[in-house]
Formats: sequence, structure tokens, C-alpha cells
Amino acid sequence: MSENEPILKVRNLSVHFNIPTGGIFGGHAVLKAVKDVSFDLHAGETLGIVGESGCGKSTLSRAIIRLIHATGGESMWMGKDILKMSPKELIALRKDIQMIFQDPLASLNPRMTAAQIIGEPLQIHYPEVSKAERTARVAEMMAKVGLTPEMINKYPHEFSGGQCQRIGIARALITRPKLIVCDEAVSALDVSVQAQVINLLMDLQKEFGVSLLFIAHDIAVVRHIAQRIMVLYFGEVVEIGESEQVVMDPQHDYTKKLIASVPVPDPKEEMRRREVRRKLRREAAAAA
Amino acid sequence: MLSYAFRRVLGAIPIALIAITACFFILRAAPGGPFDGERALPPQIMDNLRAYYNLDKSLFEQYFIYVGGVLRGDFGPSMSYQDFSVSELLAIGLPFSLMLGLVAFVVATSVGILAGMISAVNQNKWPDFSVIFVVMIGLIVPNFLMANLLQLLLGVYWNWLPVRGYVPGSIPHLIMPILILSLPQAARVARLMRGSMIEVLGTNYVRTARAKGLGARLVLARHAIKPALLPVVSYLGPALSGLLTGSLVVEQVFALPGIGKYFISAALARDYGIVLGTTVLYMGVILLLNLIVDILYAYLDPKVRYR
Amino acid sequence: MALLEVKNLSVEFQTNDGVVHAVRDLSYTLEKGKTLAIVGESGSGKTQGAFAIMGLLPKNGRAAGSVMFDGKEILNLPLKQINQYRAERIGIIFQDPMTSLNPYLRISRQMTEVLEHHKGMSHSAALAESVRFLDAVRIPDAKNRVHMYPHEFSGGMRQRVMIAMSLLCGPELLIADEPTTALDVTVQAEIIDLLVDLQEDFGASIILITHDLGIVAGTCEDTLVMFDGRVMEYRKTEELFANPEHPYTQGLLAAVPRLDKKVERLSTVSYDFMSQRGEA
Amino acid sequence: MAGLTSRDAILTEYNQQLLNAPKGRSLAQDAVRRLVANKAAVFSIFLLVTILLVVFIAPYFLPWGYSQVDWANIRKPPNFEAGHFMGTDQNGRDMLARTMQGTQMSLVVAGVATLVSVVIGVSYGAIAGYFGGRIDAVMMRFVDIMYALPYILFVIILVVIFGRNPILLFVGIGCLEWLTMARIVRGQTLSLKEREFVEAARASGASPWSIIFRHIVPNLTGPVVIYATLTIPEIIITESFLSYLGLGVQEPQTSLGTLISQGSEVAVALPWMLLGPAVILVAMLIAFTYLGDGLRDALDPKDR
Amino acid sequence: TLRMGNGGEPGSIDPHHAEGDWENRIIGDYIEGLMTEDANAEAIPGQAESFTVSDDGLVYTFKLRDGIQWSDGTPVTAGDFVFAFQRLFDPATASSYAYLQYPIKNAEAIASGEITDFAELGVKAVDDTTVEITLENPTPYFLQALTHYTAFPVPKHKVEELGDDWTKIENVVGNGPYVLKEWVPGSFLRSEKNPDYYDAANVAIDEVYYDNTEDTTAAFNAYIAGELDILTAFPPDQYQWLQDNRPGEAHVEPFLGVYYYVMNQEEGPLTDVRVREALSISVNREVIGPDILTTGEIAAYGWVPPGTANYDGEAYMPDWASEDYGSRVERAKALMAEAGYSPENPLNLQLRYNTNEAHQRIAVALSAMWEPLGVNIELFNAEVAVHYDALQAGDFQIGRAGWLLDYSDAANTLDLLKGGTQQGDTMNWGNNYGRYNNEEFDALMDKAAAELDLTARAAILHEAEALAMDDFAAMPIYWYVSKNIVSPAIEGFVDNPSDIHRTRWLSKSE
Ligand SMILES: Nc1ncnc2c1ncn2[C@@H]1O[C@H](COP(=O)(O)OP(=O)(O)OP(=O)(O)O)[C@@H](O)[C@H]1O
Ligand SMILES: Nc1ncnc2c1ncn2[C@@H]1O[C@H](COP(=O)(O)OP(=O)(O)OP(=O)(O)O)[C@@H](O)[C@H]1O
Ligand SMILES: [Mg+2]
Ligand SMILES: [Mg+2]
Repeated sequence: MSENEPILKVRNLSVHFNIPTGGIFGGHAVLKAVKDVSFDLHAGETLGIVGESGCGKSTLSRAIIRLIHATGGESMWMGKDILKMSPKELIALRKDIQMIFQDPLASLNPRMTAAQIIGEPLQIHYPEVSKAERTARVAEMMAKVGLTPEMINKYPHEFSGGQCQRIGIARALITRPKLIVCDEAVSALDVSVQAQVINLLMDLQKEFGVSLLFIAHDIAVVRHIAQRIMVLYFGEVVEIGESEQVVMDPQHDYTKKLIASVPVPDPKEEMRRREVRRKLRREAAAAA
Repeated sequence: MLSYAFRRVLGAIPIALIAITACFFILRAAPGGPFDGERALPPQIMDNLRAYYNLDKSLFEQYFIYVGGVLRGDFGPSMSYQDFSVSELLAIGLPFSLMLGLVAFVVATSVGILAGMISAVNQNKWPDFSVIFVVMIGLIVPNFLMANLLQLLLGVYWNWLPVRGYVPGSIPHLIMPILILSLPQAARVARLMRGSMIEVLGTNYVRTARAKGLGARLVLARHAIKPALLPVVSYLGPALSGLLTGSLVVEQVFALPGIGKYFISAALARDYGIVLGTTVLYMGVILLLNLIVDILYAYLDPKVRYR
Repeated sequence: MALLEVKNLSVEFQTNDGVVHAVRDLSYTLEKGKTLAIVGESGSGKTQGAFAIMGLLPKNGRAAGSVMFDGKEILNLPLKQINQYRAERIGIIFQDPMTSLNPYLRISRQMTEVLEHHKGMSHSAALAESVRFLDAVRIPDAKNRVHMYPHEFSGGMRQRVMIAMSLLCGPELLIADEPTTALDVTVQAEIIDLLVDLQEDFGASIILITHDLGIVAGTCEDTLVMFDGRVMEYRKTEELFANPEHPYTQGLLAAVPRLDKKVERLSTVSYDFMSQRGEA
Repeated sequence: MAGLTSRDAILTEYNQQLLNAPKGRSLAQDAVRRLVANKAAVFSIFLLVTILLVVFIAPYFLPWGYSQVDWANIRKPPNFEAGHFMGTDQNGRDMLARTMQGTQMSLVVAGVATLVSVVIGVSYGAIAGYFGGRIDAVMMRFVDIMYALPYILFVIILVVIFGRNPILLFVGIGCLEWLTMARIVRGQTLSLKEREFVEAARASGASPWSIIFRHIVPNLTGPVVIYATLTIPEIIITESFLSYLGLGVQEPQTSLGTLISQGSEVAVALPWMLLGPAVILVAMLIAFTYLGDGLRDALDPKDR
Repeated sequence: TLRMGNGGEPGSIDPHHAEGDWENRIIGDYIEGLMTEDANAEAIPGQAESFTVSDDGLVYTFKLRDGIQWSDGTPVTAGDFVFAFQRLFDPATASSYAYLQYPIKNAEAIASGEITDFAELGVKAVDDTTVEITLENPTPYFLQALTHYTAFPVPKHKVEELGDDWTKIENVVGNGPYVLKEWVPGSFLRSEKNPDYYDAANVAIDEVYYDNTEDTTAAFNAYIAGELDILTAFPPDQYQWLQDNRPGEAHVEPFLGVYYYVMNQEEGPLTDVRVREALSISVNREVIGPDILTTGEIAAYGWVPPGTANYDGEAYMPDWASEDYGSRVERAKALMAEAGYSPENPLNLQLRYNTNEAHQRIAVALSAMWEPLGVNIELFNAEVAVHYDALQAGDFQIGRAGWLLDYSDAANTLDLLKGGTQQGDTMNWGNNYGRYNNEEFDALMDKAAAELDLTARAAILHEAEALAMDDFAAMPIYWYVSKNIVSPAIEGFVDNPSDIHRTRWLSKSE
């Protein structure tokens, strides 16, 4: 594999869901959540994925690493199609690819303590690591995401939303994977902790060349962390390019709207914008 | 879902065949035969009996004769109840067992679910302990003892109910049998329900329901029951099939015309015909019930899908 | 008279490792028709502080202090009485939409029951109303989607369902716990506008718990900054943004990533203030 | 890794906290703490331990052995002078000694058979439910067939093949009881495997086995513990039935179930034959019940 | 209405397929043979008005009553009897109790298929109302045997039309005092008085329920509550209670049957007669009836139950029976020592019994009695099929058995000890489970069978009994008793050793 070969090549990936329309006869409609998505991701690179809520970002990221069944297309990891891997290969692959889930609480086993949850990938992929060392690494990881040591024995439901999310992040980072899929990984964090986590991710990237698929709706954050940004709209890629370029010179209408809607922590400015939006809406309503 | 059910129904045929085959050979492997009783029969008589029931043929011939008969809907003769064919015996007993079992089932599940919910809501308070104590007595006291005690109390001393016996159409005669059948199942349902209900009451979506101001009863009835029922539902298949067929003691004690007694007594009497017949019947009942339970399960939990 | 008056509210949790003080001495007032922002560190007790008001604390939680709603004490009321406030007068949007929606019931059921229960509407009327609200929060194809189960929705859509659900009864007080975390900014803007419109039309009060200081800036009259269960700063929003007094607030504002300024490295709050206050 | 704003500061401080921080605990350790806090469960444990100690130790101090015939006192009510504190049975054997011996037997049988049924039932059900599809279909149809086959015949044949062996009794009963356990577990697994945390475990590379045994099974403890305590009474009765068929405990040894079924027949004529065993059975099983419920509550981290 | 707790569920109401006493109670009420039982269970003419016996005792001629008819109005003819006997012996009928009528000429040969022409059977219709039966050998108890249901007529017209289906409750017809009306398998059978019965005027009870009372405890409860009038069995432990609280209602009476243990004399330690003797004499039979079973079963020392017909003469009683129990035990110890066993060098034996409360108690008691001899008993219970399978296969050391007489005649029990017959390459030991093999005994039995004179025959049989008992061929333990409970409202219930109480003799004061 040459230096410039992308480590992840996604080609024409699509995912369709069958939505039962009710009735015992099992009729269903098809919902095309992801349509023909293709992109490359290089080692050490971060690709930001933005898009409207419900446009298929989570579905896409899950399909790429085969957590859900993709209807078509391929997802090549270092030259091998993940979608065709054997169960064994798949488990080996998970060592290199980890995921941070959008839903912090639901993705944590309610009967495992924080330490157990965070330590699990380590235990799975590096069974040779001694228990003491594992504990130490878990503690270190917890510190890095801002969780205090007395939390190791707590269960997920005893954490706040943001704390749960940080447990998820720690779990994904502990094995130092080659690719981390972050599905709204920092959305529930306050800006300071968020900054801490993002700095951590970028440090890891610098040090170990980790690649990131970074899904977020905060375009400022995405711009900060990602080299390139991909914009999804109704399951399709409508724009993909260098972050600066996408942010400074958006092409697609949706992207433009997106950039324009980013709120700023300045009351006067925000009030002004809202008045504008309201006026536009009134006009639209009046026109209708 | 319909196609899934259809496949399951089709699949039942080979399954039943496997069950028949297994049962047939296990039966023949067991020591003792249908005519081993207190006295040894003279050899010629034995030979006549064996010829009468085709037992003089080779095992495989017998097997094919039997399976052939079953495919034509004929389960062959009974060796201990010569006046009836197996099909007739089952046809007589099944409706009664079905009626008794279903009534007991309804009683057991409604009492059990209610009791389980009461104790879950009052977890570790006295209503919890006392409800569980009361229902568990129904399970802990073995059914034969419970029957005996109830007969003595309700029948002999207080004279409220007939002690035993079957009078077609008489409901008082069925009260004790139904009680004794349903008590243990009610206890099991109640305990399972209590556990799962407590778990469900701690979930965030129940918190949401509370936040909607729905009132304790509505929260339970609408939001908590469905998920809490899941483990209970898995148990319902075995429970109902047990009620339909596991009523040996009750039938014997109360002299009721069900089929429960055949499951044990026929095996002990090595009545090949009845044992095989009941196995086939039971197999059918179980397959059907478990199919219903599985479908009910998918209905209760929208995420569960069968392929 | 203030609609909501919280005084010295504290929340404690009994855990295996001892008592956790999630909220200490929280006090604030909220006028009718106003919006209060609660911002703060993740895990600082924002959510539990809100739960305490509605009596929704987990089993191991205890609340103390006082919460006056419309002049009446509602903290730790028995179930029957607090139920008269829930949903009808006080709505809440939960932070975690996936686990907060009942996975076993269709969205339609979960929404209509609120209207049927509190407003006595017929099922069909309630359904129509629910669809209207889903439309308002921009759920595409709401008419059909309303019959789906929560797991068939995307994260952001679930969150919007939660929002729609809490608005159904037009509560006097809406507690919105990070209502827009899973929403992209375009939708977020519309949702916020929707909330503000409602507020203007019906005079509802809102407690907005959020991490997005941009939203706070645009919508809230007052802002309360929390850290470690305590109030750091509680002031008019404009003043707070213009002139943050507390070092934590200062750090927080500085840490906001901005589209208009590119930085090498995001800054974080330095916790030095804790040692200064001698409270670590 | 350089550059985290206050990294060093945080880490040193963290290390310090780490020293005072609690050690890692497991669900089991937490459960013990919570169990101890449950009054009914503690009382149940106390009761069970007492019963256990008494039935295993007291027989050494009794005037009569469980198989000893006192020809002078046949079917006599309690008589302290003769040393029959709970009377004698129709063979002139001391009921107290027999009750203790029978309780021993039933406790051992119930313990071992429950364990067998839990181990088999849980693994089988979880595997069928988790893998689903064809594997599930085949495995569950096997269970259905096992339900339908007349199990007495199995036991009779087992005895023919392996001879009379107490271990067979445990295995026989255990193998009977696991079926329902498997169905319950399988049903719950079908739901659990769709939960997001299972997906998360899969994403982090857990093998199917470790998902089943580390993620799914711990979340099944509620129904499993409860159903396990529900099988105990059933096992005690099944044992007495199998013994009745000559497949289990052999006279002069006895078991609680056997004593009760014998006592039931003479409930009015010789009430002392029923009363003792029945009281022990009820006390023991009620204790198991509250212990089971307490255990369930203790194993649920959300509950306290 | 009489409600009779009839015991088990009848397997068949076809007299050629029936096997148990509860079936007998039903069948005997709706069909009547040439001979029937009176209230004392003695044979009296039934459908036959009168009969004659030839001087050689081989030919019996029965004259049927006038006007007797099946309950559908068809007359009962001699042809029905001939047809019934032919059907009984027809191998295709596979009647398990057909052998009870083997005294009839050519019966056994027909049953075994050696003769296929049924006309050769010794039962002939001389005319429509005369039946003539020829025997193989003179059989003193033959009239008694004719009261057994195997000798009952069946309605030829129905059987020819319907085959085995004639016993379906909607088809069945009878010629007895009652007609079957309703059958709910598992619960009860109901019959009503037959108005066309020749003695209908003297039949007092107009409706009978034969209730399934397999569960004796429940049946007892029902009796106490007044729901049943007669119980044909009751839990023995209730006897004392009954005597205290319901005096006179329990009828515990001697019954023709012996409860015994068989000892395997083919192989193993019990081939040694000293061991058999030691075991037998150290059994304290006097405590079993009164104390262990409490229903007062009488200790058995011989082989033929007291009261058996055709068995005049002094009952066998061994010398040791009158010996003091203590010295018996001492002697038994000595015998064991002679045979090489002692408490230090114990004899380990397995005792098999089929599962039953009473069997278990006796096994437990006996193993306690044998313990001082240095005999270690391992108790081994099994369900009926397994137990008798093992006994028949000779796969046991000591086994429990019992014999209820088919008809009142001494040979019926003594035949149990006859040596086996060679069958192919295996020995067929029949009911001689202990495999007692004594040619002298067999010769005596053959001699008795040929003896016409009843007194002489009895003497030979006594001799045979003494011979076998002195050999300790088996270990009799007690004579069975019948255990009925009869409500005071019932009259006409006469205790008798056959324990047969036909409903037509009973009456009930309501
Ligand atoms: N059930 C519980 N048992 C023990 N501690 C709990 C429990 N629930 C919450 N906590 C703790 O209480 C504190 C406050 O939690 P809360 O959910 O209010 O935080 P938050 O401010 O909403 O944070 P976030 O922004 O991350 O949602 C946290 O430190 C959390 O760990
Ligand atoms: N299991 C499912 N069954 C049916 N439809 C589904 C399922 N999962 C997702 N969808 C649908 O697929 C579409 C894309 O969902 P997805 O979760 O990928 O969105 P998203 O881009 O992650 O949105 P968000 O930012 O709100 O999380 C949505 O319309 C959603 O309703
Ligand atoms: Mg998403
Ligand atoms: Mg929160």
C-alpha cells in the first residue's frame, strides 16, 4: 500500500430501511437513508461530516464499519472490503476502528461500572495487559476526558449526560485505534470540556496519526478539527472539500444556510439575526 | 411476520416427525412392556397380544406402520384403554383440558400480573412482602397437598364446595381444580412480573411518562406493562402448555376427564399408543404456543425482528 | 410575582461510595414570560437541579430547599399533587432523547396521551395536534412518521419529538435540558425561534439548560453559571457576556470555538479559581 | 503527548486523588453490599443458614437415627421421653431425624439441579437468542421437542444405562428444568441484543461470546435469579416423584418432597408426619423467595 | 343412586379385554354369565336356570332362563354363549385372561393357534336355550370359574356388526341387572337399572355411578363428605380414625390372596436353603398387620389363603411359627453363621419392590428385622413395569410379589411354585419368579390335577404345600384383606373372601 493510498475508501455506499406500514401482512415502505456515498479518508486525516438532522450521518457511519447492514456499495479498509469480511477479520478490524456513539447513555451497558466499560476494549484486544496496568490506563484515560477517579465504580445512570459521553470517548480512545468514528462525540459537553476533548483528539492525531470521521453539527468545531468537510443532504453528498474552502466559500444552498445560522456568543448580534429570521418567516407566511 | 409464521407452521411437520421418531425409539428402549403387570401372562396369550398390537413385527416395520397411521390421522390403539383408540381418547379429553387450562391460565396470568405489579410498586415494603408471600404459598405447597388441604377445608369441614368429581356443566366442581392449577403459575408470573417491573420503573422513559403527569396507574398501564411483560411472555408458552397437559395430579385427585394423566400414566404403563399420541399432540400445542409467544414478543418489542 | 422561585435548593445522592452533592444551595427566580439560561460544566448539576423541581429525581436522590411555583411550594410534593403540575403547567425536555422516549410505543401514542389525559381531547384530534407540533419542529413527513417507533428516528429527530411532546399542553414553565444538542444549526435556529414565539404568544417562562453560549446570547434574559453544583455567577445575560466576572465564566466564554476566528488550539477553563477560593 | 493546557497539573492532581480513590469494584461486590441492606434478604439468609446448620449438624446429637426402627413406638405422636420430638412414622422411625435427613437431601438436590439448569438454560437461551435466525430456530425447536418427549422415559433409560446414581438424579432434574429457563433467557436476549450498548460492544470488537456473557447475561440476572428460585420448589417435587418411580433417593433415605407426600396422605390421622416437613419446606422456600427477590434487587445497579 | 368409589379407570368394559377388579364390578353389573355370584359371592345360576353335570365331571349342560334378552330387546340365546367363548379363545381377540377358562376342552389349543377350527371348542349350543360345555379334565371349581367375566356372553349380533366397537357406550348392550348409560373417561361410568332383567323386581338400586377413585386420599375425603357411598379401597392409615369416628363403616376382611417375597433360587446366596430359612423365620409377621399396616392383615406362614375352597384339612403351619420370636432370631443367626455370614461378614442383598406406600413400609420393616442377622439390605424400588420385568427376567435377589386368587381354589396359588417349562432355548418360569424347582412338588401337583375326588385332591395339595414351604420356596408374609368402606345407608353388603359385592344385592336407604 503506497503512502498516499487512503486507508478508508467508501464507494457508492447506500443504506435503505424497510419501514413497516403496519398490518399483519408486513407491508413496508423503503426509506433511503444513505444514497451512493463515496469518499476517501487518509491516514492521519480528519474528515468532518455535517448535515441536517436526519440526513443519514449516523446511518452512514454505522454502515461503514458494518454495525448495520449496508444495502449496497463498498467500504474498503486498507484495501479490504469491510462489508465482506469474515467475523474473525471483523473482530480484528475493531482493534483499529473505534466508534463514539451519538447517544451517550444508551450505548453504555447499565450493569458495568465506568472503569469496566472504558477498560473493555483494552481487555479484548490486549488481553496480555495486566489488570493493574489496565486500571492505570483506564484512570489515565478518564483523567484525560475530565472524569475524576472516584467515578470508577459508578454505573452509567449515575452520570450526567456529558459524563456519559466522556465515558464513551474514553472507551474509544483507550486502544489507540487507527480510525475513530465520532458521531456527535462532543455535543453534550460544555465548551471547556469540549475543547479539552478536541485538543486531546488532535494531540492523538499528531502523535499516532489517527484518522477521524468527525460528525458534528457545530461547524466551528468541525472546521477546527477537520481538514476536509463533507456535507450530506438527504442521504447524499452535496459538497466535499477543504474545510476552509467549505466554510468560507460554501457552494450548496444548504451549506450556505448552515454557515449563516451558526450562533455567536454575542447577545446583540444574536438578537439582530433573530429579528431578520423572523421577518423572513413572516414574509413567507404572508406569501403563502 | 405472516411469512415467518407460515414458515414456522410448515416447519412444524418435520419437527413433529423428529419428535415422533425420538419418542418411538426411546419408548422401546425403556425396560418393561405394555403387558408386564402383577402376573406373567402365559406365553401364547402374550404372543396373541403382541400380534394384536403389531408388536411382533420388526421395530422398523412397526415404526413405519405407526408413522403411516399418524399421517392418515390415526394414532393407533391404546393398550391400557382398549375400548378407545388413541384419537378418541384425546378427542374426549382435549376439549376439557383446553377449557380447564385456559381458564386457569387466565386466572393465573391476571392474578400474577396484578400481584407482580402491586409488589413492584411497593418494592420492599410490606405490601410487597405480603403479596409475594401469599402467592408463593400457592407454589410452595405441593399441589397434591394443597388439593388435600382444600378438600378437607372447603369440602369436608366447611362444606362449601364438592370435594371432588366431575359433573358435566357444574361450575362448583371446577373451582378447586382451577385454583390448584392456577396458583403455582400465578406465583411464577407474579415473581417474574415483579422483577421486570422494578427494572422498567427505573428507566428514563418511565421518568418521561411521569413527567407527563400521567398518574401512577396510567404510567404503569401504558408505559411500564408492555416492556415488563416481556419475560413473562416468554414464560407463557411453557406455562400454558404445562396447564393444558400437566394436570396429572389435579385430574387424578378430582377425577376429571382431561388428558393430563396420560402424559405420566401412559408412560408408566408403557402404553405405546397413548404415549406417542400425546407426544404428537403436545408437540403441536407447544409449537403453536411458542409461535404465538414469539409473535406476541415481536409485537411487544418493536425492535425484535425474525428472519 | 415571580412564576418560579428556587431557594437554597440542594440535591444529594446516596451512592455506594458515599453521598454525592450534585446541587448545593441553588437559588434563582424566574419571571413570567422570561427565559433563564443555565450553563455550566458538564456534571455540574444542571439536570438534577431541574429534576428536583418536578420531583423526578432518581430513587437515590434527595432534594432539600424550597421551590415556589406560582406562589405554591412544589418541592417534594406527593405524587397526586405534583402530577397536576407536570406537563400541564411545567413541561420538560429531557437531555437524553433515546432513552427518554418509550421504545415500545409508537410516537403517536406517546404524544397523544398527553393531550388526551390533560386536555381530554379525542384520539383523532390529539393525533392531528401532535402532527401539527411535529411539523412545527420540522420532522419531515410527520403525518406518516408519527406512527413510527423511536428507534426509527435519527438522534436529532428524537430530540425534536421530545420538544414537540413537551410543548403539546402549552406549559407555563418549560424546562429545556439541552434541547438542541443533536440538532444542526439550521434546525436549531428554527426550534429556538419556535420556543421564543411560543413564549411571546402565551407568556411561558423557559429554563434553558445548554452548552451553546450562542443560543444563550440570543434568547435568555438571565444567565446562571454553574460549576460543581454551585452557582458561579447569576446575572443579566447581556452584562454577563459583556463583562464576565467570575474566572470560570471568563474561561468558558473564551473557550467557545468561533467560526469567525481561527485558533491553533482551543482554550479550556483553568481551574485555578478553585484553589483561589480554597474550595477544591 | 504535549500541549494539553494544564495537563501536568491535572495529572499530578489526579494521581493524588487516585491514591484516595476507591478501588475498582464489580457488580457482584456492589450487590453484596446492597443485599446486606435488604432486611428481608438478610433474614432469609439467616434462616437458610440456620436450617442448613441444624440439618447437617443436629442429626449427630439426636437419640435416633433416620433409619432406626423403634419397634415400641410406631406411628406415635411426639413423645419426649422416648426421644421422638416430632413423633414417629408408620415404620417407627423418628420423624425429626428423617426430616433433617430429608431436608439435607432436598437442599443438595435443589442446589445442584438448580445450578445445572441455570448454567445450561442461560447459556443455551442466550446463544440461541443472540445468534438468532437459523441457529435460533434449530436450537429452540430442539427445546420444543424436549418439552414434548415424555421425560420419565428418559430418566428410566438413563437409569438403565448408567445404573442407580445420585448424580443422575441431579442431572436428570436439571436437564428437565433448563428448558423453560432457556426460553425465558432467549426471549430477553432477543430484546437485549437490539439495545445500543450491545452495538457499542460489537463496535469495540467484543466477540459474540463475550457479548453474550459479559453484556447480555449480566443484564438477564433479574429474570434468571427469579426463575432460579422458582425452580427450587419444582425440583423438590420432581425429585420426590422420581424417587417414587425408583429413580431417585432410595429408602431408607428420604427427601422433603417424599416426606410431604407421605404426610399429605395422613394429614388428619397422623398430622405430626406432615407438620414438621411442611413447616421446614415452607420456611425454606419462602426464604429462597425473599432471597431471590433481594438478589435481583441487589444485582440491579439502578436499584437501592 | 349408588355412588361407588370404584378404584381405577376401567381399561375396557369388554369382558374379553377386561383385566381388573374395578372392571369386574362394572361388567358384572351389566352382563351376567351362566353362573353368577350371590351376596356371599358363591356361584348361583345366573342366565342359566339350571344345570347338570355328567358323572365324570366333564360335561356341564346349562338350561337358559325363559325370556332373557339383551337390553336392545334381542333374546339371549345359547349361540351368544358359544360365540362368546369362541371369541374369548380366538388368538385375534388377544384376551389376556382367556387362560382362566382353559379347563374347557381345546381352549388352550385354540388360543395358541394349534386348532383353528372353533367348532372343536368344548362349548356347544344344543338348542337355543341349552348350552353344553365339555372340559379337558374334571375341574372342581369350574362353576365358580363361570362366574368370572371371561365366561360372560357377548351380544353376537352386536359384535358381528360392530366388531370391537360394540363396547362404545352408544352401542353397548347387556343382559345384566343394569344398563350402561354414560362414560366419561377419567371420571365415571353411570348405569341404570335394567327393567327387562329377569329379577328386576328385586333390584333395589336404580342408578349406579362407578367413580374413578385412583386417588384414595381424595376419595376418602369425598366419602367423609358424603359424596360416595362405597369405597373399595382406602388409605390404611385412616383405619384407626374410621374405627374411632365412623364405627362399623370400615369393612376389613380376609381376602383370598397372599403377599410374599420371592427369593432367587437360580443363582446367588439365596440358593442356600439355610439362608432362606434364616431370612424367613426372622421375620416377625405378627407386627406387620397390626402395627405397620394397621389394617390387621393376618400373618401368613403357608401358601394357600385360609378360606380357599376345595381345600379341606388342617392349614399348614410350620413348627417355628409357634416358637418364641427371640429364639427364632437366635436360630436364624446360627443358620446364617453356618452359611458363612455374620455381622462382621455381612450378607449384602438387594430387595426389589414396586413403588407403593405399603410395599415400602414392609420392605423397610423387614430390612430392619434382618439387620441383626448380619444382612445388609439395599432397597430398590421401581415402577411396576420395570419391577416385574426384572422379576420375570430373574434379575433380582429378593423381590416383592403378591397373588390374588382368580378363583377360590388351592391350586391357583400352588401353581405359582411349579417348575419352569422349556420354551425354545429359554426356560419359561411363568409366575414362579423365585424359580423354585422341585420335581417332587411338580409331580404332586400333576397328581392332584388328575384326582377327581376333592378330599383326596386336597390331601395331595396339602402335601405339596408343606413340601414347598419346608423348602422355603418363597416367603409368605401376610394374607391380604379386603378394605371397603360402606356407608350405613347401604344394606345388603356381605363380607366375603372373594370381595365381590354385586350391586343387585344392595339397597340404599335415602
Ligand atoms: N443517580 C445518581 N447517583 C449518583 N450521582 C448522580 C446520579 N445522577 C447524577 N449524579 C451526579 O450528579 C452530578 C450532576 O449531574 P447532572 O446530570 O445534573 O449534570 P449536568 O449538569 O446536567 O451535566 P451534563 O451537562 O453533562 O448533562 C454529576 O456529577 C453526576 O455524576
Ligand atoms: N432503524 C431504522 N429504521 C428506519 N429508519 C431509520 C432507522 N434508523 C434511521 N432511520 C432513518 O434514517 C434517516 C437517517 O438517520 P440518521 O440517524 O442516520 O440521521 P443523522 O444524520 O444521524 O441525524 P441526526 O443528526 O439527527 O442524528 C432518518 O430519516 C431516520 O429516520
Ligand atoms: Mg445521528
Ligand atoms: Mg444534564
